[in-house]
Amino acid sequence: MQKDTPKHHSEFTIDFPTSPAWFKTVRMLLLTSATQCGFSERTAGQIAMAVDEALCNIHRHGYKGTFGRAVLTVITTIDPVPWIEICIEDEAEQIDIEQIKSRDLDTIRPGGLGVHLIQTIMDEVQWSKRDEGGMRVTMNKTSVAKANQKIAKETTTNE
Amino acid sequence: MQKDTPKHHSEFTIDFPTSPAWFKTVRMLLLTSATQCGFSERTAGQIAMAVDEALCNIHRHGYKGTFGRAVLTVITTIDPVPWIEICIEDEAEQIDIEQIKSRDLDTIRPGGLGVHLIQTIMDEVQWSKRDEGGMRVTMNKTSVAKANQKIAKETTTNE
Amino acid sequence: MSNQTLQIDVETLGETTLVTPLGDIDLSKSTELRAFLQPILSEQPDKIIIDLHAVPYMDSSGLATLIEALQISRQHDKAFLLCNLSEGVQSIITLSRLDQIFQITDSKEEALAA
Amino acid sequence: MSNQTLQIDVETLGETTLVTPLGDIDLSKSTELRAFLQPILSEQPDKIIIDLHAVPYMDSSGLATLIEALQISRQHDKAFLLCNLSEGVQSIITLSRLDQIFQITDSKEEALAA
Ligand SMILES: Nc1ncnc2c1ncn2[C@@H]1O[C@H](COP(=O)(O)OP(=O)(O)O)[C@@H](O)[C@H]1O
Ligand SMILES: Nc1ncnc2c1ncn2[C@@H]1O[C@H](COP(=O)(O)OP(=O)(O)O)[C@@H](O)[C@H]1O
Repeated sequence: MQKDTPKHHSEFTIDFPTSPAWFKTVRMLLLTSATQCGFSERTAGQIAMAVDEALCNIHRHGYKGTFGRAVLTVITTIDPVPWIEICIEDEAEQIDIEQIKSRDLDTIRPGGLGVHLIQTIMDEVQWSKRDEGGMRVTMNKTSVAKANQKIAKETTTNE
Repeated sequence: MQKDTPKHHSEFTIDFPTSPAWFKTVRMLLLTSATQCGFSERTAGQIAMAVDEALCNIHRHGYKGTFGRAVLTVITTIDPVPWIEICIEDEAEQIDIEQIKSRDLDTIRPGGLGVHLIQTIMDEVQWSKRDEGGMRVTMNKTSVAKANQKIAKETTTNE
Repeated sequence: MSNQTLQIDVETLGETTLVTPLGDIDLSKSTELRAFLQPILSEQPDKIIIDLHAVPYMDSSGLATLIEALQISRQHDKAFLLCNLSEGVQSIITLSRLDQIFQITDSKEEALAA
Repeated sequence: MSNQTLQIDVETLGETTLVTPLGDIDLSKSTELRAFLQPILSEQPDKIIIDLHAVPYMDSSGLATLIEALQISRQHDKAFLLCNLSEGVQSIITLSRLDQIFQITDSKEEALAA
């Protein structure tokens, strides 16, 4: 642990090209900020994966594989528990939010897993059209929320 | 090489905590952008090292090891040759520019190598006080400038 | 670095082809893996084993490539196995509930014997 | 990851102590290396060898730690060698013109024989 960083609040923004050559670096950014605010390495790796999948989709579906940019903002806090909020804004073609959906996992076929992964990993995910043009996806996760919900459910079931 | 990224111009900005836990990630950012604009892996590694040394100094001397922030802006172009410009702005205590100098390398003692490394690696480096408070360091490098100067010198000497 | 090509080792052991990719398989690499697997799939060996110990990270485009290879192997009535999953790959396979679909073994030896 | 501690292997071969740090030695790790070397320097073995094959990156704070260890070894009239430099470490040592100051060998064997 670094004794020099107050853990209560941290924020960074990066404006970068949505090229696959950048995605590994962006995953490292997420790994660093998520572990710094107290998520386990395993969970931090999954948060990085969710952001990676969102960026892949912006690159492939939003910008159709051509050159584009994204602005990624990450806000973390540790009070009262590790919490991360991520926002990615692009200038890609706007699409209807209903079109962003994961496929039925029971059929074996390639593709259509990204949205499922993002939704499974994060506590909340929301896509929207930006007034200025382009799309925005915001997502957040705490280190306990889903676990608590699960425990709550199991407790209810067992009673 | 990624066929989706136009190589002529690229730019990114990141606002992040100047904590040593972040420096490896920042080195990866520099490695990615410098190799993307055509620098060799070796040179890109040295550019990342120069930025790392500048951040270490901001953390240790500027913010005296306490929590601080930096805004890093990196602009690259490949036209006519790979070129990178880096700017780091902080909100740390202002110091006189003459105090930022490398030590005499002939004495064997720890410390005082960072500024030497930055100046050796980059083509141009400049520290300044920001009007808004804090310091700014800008540095740039092309893939040929120093080599050309050297060749020019050698040619003159040999004639 | 991200603009290097994906290194892939391949070994033929009787009727089995063992494929060992080295490094992250993300959007910048999955098409390379796909192109690499295509001729192997065409040869129709009895068994294809993908050893994933040296793949720290895989994204859904990498998974898609593996699912496609599994489909083709099934069409040919041949075996397609994954072994030696790293923690990162285990994570994405569990999260996408593909652990029921792929035949997965802990070691290369188990995959060869399976 | 950056908030893990630096892993360092140490081996005693007669009067020689061989130290092998594993991973980047930057500002977040150099104080750990310093703390690790201190008791070894106090023991005053005839020779200390730092094997750097597993250190891809070192910054000037890492170099400062090595220079300090070299100074202490010299005060004790003991040998202090670096071997197996990775490309990244070779790069910073050349750029800071320390290749003339440190005794550097290509391999561990050469360092042991030196
Ligand atoms: N950023 C985006 N812009 C436009 N469409 C998107 C975006 N993200 C997701 N989608 C839509 O959602 C669908 C499901 O995405 P995903 O689950 O990642 O699978 P895949 O990308 O393999 O199709 C995509 O096929 C696409 O139609
Ligand atoms: N960002 C900075 N803010 C204040 N002082 C600085 C900064 N960067 C460098 N310096 C000054 O320049 C000197 C030389 O720096 P450097 O060569 O990196 O060696 P070291 O940091 O080991 O002293 C430092 O001791 C410090 O006084």
